[in-house]
Amino acid sequence: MTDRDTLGRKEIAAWLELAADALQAARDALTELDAAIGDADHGFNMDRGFQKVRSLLPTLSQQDIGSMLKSVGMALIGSVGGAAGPLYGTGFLRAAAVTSGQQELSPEAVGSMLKAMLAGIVERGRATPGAKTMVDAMTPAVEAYDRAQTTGAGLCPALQAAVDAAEEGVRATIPMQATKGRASYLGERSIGHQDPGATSCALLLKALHSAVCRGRNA
Amino acid sequence: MTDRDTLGRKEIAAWLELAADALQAARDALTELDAAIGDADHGFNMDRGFQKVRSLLPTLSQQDIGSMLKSVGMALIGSVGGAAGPLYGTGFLRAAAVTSGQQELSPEAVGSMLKAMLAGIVERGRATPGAKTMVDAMTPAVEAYDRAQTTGAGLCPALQAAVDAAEEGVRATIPMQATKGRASYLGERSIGHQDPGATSCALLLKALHSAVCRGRNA
Amino acid sequence: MKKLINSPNTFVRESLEGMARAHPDLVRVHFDPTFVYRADAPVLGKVALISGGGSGHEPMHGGFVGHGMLDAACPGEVFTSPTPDQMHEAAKAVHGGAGVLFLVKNYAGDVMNFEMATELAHAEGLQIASVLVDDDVAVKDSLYTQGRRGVGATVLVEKICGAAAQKGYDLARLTTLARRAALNGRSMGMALTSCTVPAKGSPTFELGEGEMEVGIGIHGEPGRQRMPLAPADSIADMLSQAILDDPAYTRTIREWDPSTAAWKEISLVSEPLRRGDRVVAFVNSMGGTPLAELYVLYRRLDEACAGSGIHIERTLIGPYITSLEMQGASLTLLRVDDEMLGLWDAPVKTPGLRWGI
Amino acid sequence: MKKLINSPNTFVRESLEGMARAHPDLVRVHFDPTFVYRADAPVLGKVALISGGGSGHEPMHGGFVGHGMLDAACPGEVFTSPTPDQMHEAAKAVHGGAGVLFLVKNYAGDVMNFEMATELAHAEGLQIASVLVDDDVAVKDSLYTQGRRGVGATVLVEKICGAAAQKGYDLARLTTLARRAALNGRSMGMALTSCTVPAKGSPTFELGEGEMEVGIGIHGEPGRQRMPLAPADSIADMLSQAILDDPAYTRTIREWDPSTAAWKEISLVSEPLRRGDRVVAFVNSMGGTPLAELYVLYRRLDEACAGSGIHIERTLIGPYITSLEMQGASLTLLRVDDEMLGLWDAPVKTPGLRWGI
Ligand SMILES: Nc1ncnc2c1ncn2[C@@H]1O[C@H](COP(=O)(O)OP(=O)(O)O)[C@@H](O)[C@H]1O
Ligand SMILES: Nc1ncnc2c1ncn2[C@@H]1O[C@H](COP(=O)(O)OP(=O)(O)O)[C@@H](O)[C@H]1O
Ligand SMILES: [Mg+2]
Ligand SMILES: [Mg+2]
Ligand SMILES: [Mg+2]
Ligand SMILES: [Mg+2]
Repeated sequence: MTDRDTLGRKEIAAWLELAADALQAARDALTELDAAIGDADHGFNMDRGFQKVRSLLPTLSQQDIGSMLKSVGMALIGSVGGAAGPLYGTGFLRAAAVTSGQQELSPEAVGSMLKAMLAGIVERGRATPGAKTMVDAMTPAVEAYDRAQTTGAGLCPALQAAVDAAEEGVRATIPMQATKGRASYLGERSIGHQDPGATSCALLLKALHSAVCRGRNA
Repeated sequence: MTDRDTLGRKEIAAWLELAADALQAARDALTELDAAIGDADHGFNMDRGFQKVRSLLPTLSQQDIGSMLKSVGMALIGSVGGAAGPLYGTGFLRAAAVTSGQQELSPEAVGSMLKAMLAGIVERGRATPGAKTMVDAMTPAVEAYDRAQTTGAGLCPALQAAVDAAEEGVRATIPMQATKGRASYLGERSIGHQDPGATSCALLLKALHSAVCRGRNA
Repeated sequence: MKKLINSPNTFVRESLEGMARAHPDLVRVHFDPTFVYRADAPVLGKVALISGGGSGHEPMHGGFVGHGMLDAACPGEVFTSPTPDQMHEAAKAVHGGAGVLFLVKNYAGDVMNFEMATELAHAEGLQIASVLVDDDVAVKDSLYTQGRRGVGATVLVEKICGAAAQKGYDLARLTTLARRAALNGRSMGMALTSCTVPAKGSPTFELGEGEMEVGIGIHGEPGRQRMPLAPADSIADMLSQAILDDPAYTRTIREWDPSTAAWKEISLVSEPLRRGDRVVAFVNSMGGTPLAELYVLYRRLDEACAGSGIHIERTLIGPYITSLEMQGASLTLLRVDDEMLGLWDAPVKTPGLRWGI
Repeated sequence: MKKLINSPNTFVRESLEGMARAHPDLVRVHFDPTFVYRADAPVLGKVALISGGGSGHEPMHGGFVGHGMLDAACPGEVFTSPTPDQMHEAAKAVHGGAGVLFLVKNYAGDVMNFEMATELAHAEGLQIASVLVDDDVAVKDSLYTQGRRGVGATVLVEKICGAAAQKGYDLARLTTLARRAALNGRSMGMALTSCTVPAKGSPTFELGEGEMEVGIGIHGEPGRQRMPLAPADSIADMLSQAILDDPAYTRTIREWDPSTAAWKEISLVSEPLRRGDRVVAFVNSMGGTPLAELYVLYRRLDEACAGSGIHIERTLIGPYITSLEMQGASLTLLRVDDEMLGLWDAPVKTPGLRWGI
């Protein structure tokens, strides 16, 4: 670990920008996933929300990380709708609460931020792992980050571990039978399909990793 | 011409039976023709009407020709609906009027019957030849029958001439632009399609010919 | 073919049976011959208003039977005019001693069957009149066609005349009103998809993914023109301009004259819409187009009328005169005066249209 | 995709603009955030009844705003729950000083967004309550799913509660009534075709010519089961038996308690329908199924209810809670008592439902 192994406001802004790019690119793919076991809107919802976030970025440049994340949470709550809006929105609000006033986050603080985000999602949606939701991507990601952290890995390797775990978590949703969200209405027919919310969650984490680690050697 | 060159009650009954067969067989074809320039029901309408007529046949066996044709007209009026019902219905009623009390029709009387039928159709529908309707099959048929008659042809050759002329009349409806009936709404788009009512009219005449002339040498 | 039916042969009958069971307080259905009639018919001393036509246009006409609208409706097979015995028996069943008015949509079949029914009812001693509705501006001339089709205006004319009959208009006054209402209506429709006649089992016409039919009627027949699919605003503009720009329309029609008990040919002129006119605006779904899309059309129609100085006094938006499950819509403008507007607002209580009561 | 729209992005807004223009006497529409509200809001001294949900279900909910029904409705994007600021601003705009009741359909998104709105409105000093509608018997258990969806009963609950609010019920009494009405509703739906979400541009699912989806919701989502297409009577039997045979259903839900201003978990039991029960029967089109087919279904539902000793007191037949242009239908039975029946019959004047006024 070096002095530079932190996550600053600029990286948060880059994260949000990259997330907006990624969700725009994945819009139709996410919607197709949602068509199979939901109502064919997840890609549009996420894209709408993050384009809204993108449009706010100029106004966030002077803010601390907590304020930035709070604005993101509010923007998502006010523009995404559906299930994903309150879930990601609450997640960002909780992340904002633990980063309030910060200009820079240590790897530990990033871990707290991710943990708070997951806690917000769970608090709002009351899903446990295995319910075939975004929680199934976020939970292993948070755990993998933590594990990497406690074994002394730096920010980027820990984020890489989080991304890998999230992607593994996304794949793990395929054989699950949904018990939360819209896919749960399908009963056994939900089996065999990848959860759209888990998929967007992994994209968010991947954007975070890219924002922090491009140009660095992991 | 011999004594047997007449049309009796048995032949009328056979005509109606054969017409019912023919319209049942042509049901879907007539409906397809009507789909192209109308509302896709002419085959069903005619089939429904002549199955109704078929069901009445047992009750008609003791009646004179005029009464038989009147029953047919009433049955068509009460069961076909659409444009074809009043038109054919009125046609048969007028035919009944000129055959009232008859047990047998001479070739001349058959000519009067066909003429009366055409007059009834025209009176009811006020179509002139060239309007792309059943009148375009019936008019040349009546004329051809008359021509054959006046040149001394027997019943069957005259009926054959009528059928040929009707079929020619049917083909002649193809290039016409409709000015009566539902096809007229299509304007120029009605050109290039064969009129369903003209087609059913030719089938009726063909059934009449078959009823009278099968087993006879024309 | 995908429909919620048991069989094409039983469809019309079972649907009517369902309607009768669903609205026993409003309507009854008679079979053999088939007609729908007011549960409280005959209403003594009231002119009986009767309409009818092929089935497949629901709620029209059966759904418009009840207080303040029709006394009876005669449904034919799908898209097939009913037979004269239906209208005749309906007239006998519902007339209240003050005569009967037939409202007839201008189709060769409807006209001829109603003509025969008129003669039958007259022979039976009933005082009878008939008025034709022919509002479809997609049909340009009356000389070289069967004349304009009766489409959307039919619903509005039935409402207005039903209210007048309920109010106690006598047969002559009601007939005059009906003719006036009919002459003031103009409509135009379009389709995104064909419908499927149950007995046929396949679509009446095929439309490509990028095509639409413009100038359709209500029987699944092809329209005047096939065009590339366009945005809703362009479609609304095209239909509303056709209506707003439609010039005076003259036609000769046969009407039954109850005073002489004979058919007479009369020449009628429908005057074009003019700046300052007041209208009822009606955006109709052909059956498969959802309400939200009708409102998109209405939004633009409202703009078009405002631009032409036409005042929309009342609106009717929904599936009221349909072509089975066809996707598409029609626009109707019916010029009204105070009398007609008051009749429009009068209470109506039918399965398909209800307010004020 | 064939729709009468200009663009998927403007569809919801333009449709709402059209609705506002079509019914200026009944409703207004506010944008940013979006909500539809009574033209005469706020009605002082009356509890404000507010609902909302994704668009694409028209006339629900915006079409049910008006005298005797909703004070406001919050439409989201197509099939996407609205956001909390919409409900919050609507509540502020229409409350008349007697509190606000949110009627919420049980979907993860609707529930969470309304929960957040409830907290916001409470923080603003509004007295607020919320009741969940979850009537879809296609969803069997509540432990291993998100719980039953709110479908057809929503329309009936909105009518009954709207009448009660109009009559002057206070918030506590209205909340009790709403919960009771919701607990007495049971529905089940099926689809012949998928709908097409405008933004997606292609059908949500593909169904073969000989197939149908049974146990669908109202968001174009696939159903519980894909089955071979069946005659209408078999479909009506299957849906009505699922409703009539549905056993007691217990679930734990969160309701906002205005007295403690906190969420509380309550366990609610919906009792099965029993011989002798009186119901409102509702046959709903998913948007693309025409009325005539609904009556064919109703005919059989009527027989099924008679066979089970269920008395149908009132009927509602038509497209009231739709999934865009989807072909299909749902059946709803809502057990009523005299109080609810009186409220059902009470005057209502909205763009989508109107009688008695
Ligand atoms: N209770 C819940 N807890 C966590 N995640 C949930 C929950 N319900 C739904 N989700 C997630 O939300 C995703 C769907 O989001 P979206 O399509 O935007 O909302 P909606 O289902 O309302 O249309 C699902 O794929 C799932 O991952
Ligand atoms: N005015 C008319 N005179 C003569 N024949 C007519 C007239 N109008 C329509 N027809 C005939 O009726 C046929 C259509 O009959 P049908 O499909 O049963 O009735 P509809 O047009 O009412 O659906 C047309 O093909 C045409 O031959
Ligand atoms: Mg979704
Ligand atoms: Mg036809
Ligand atoms: Mg027809
Ligand atoms: Mg959604």
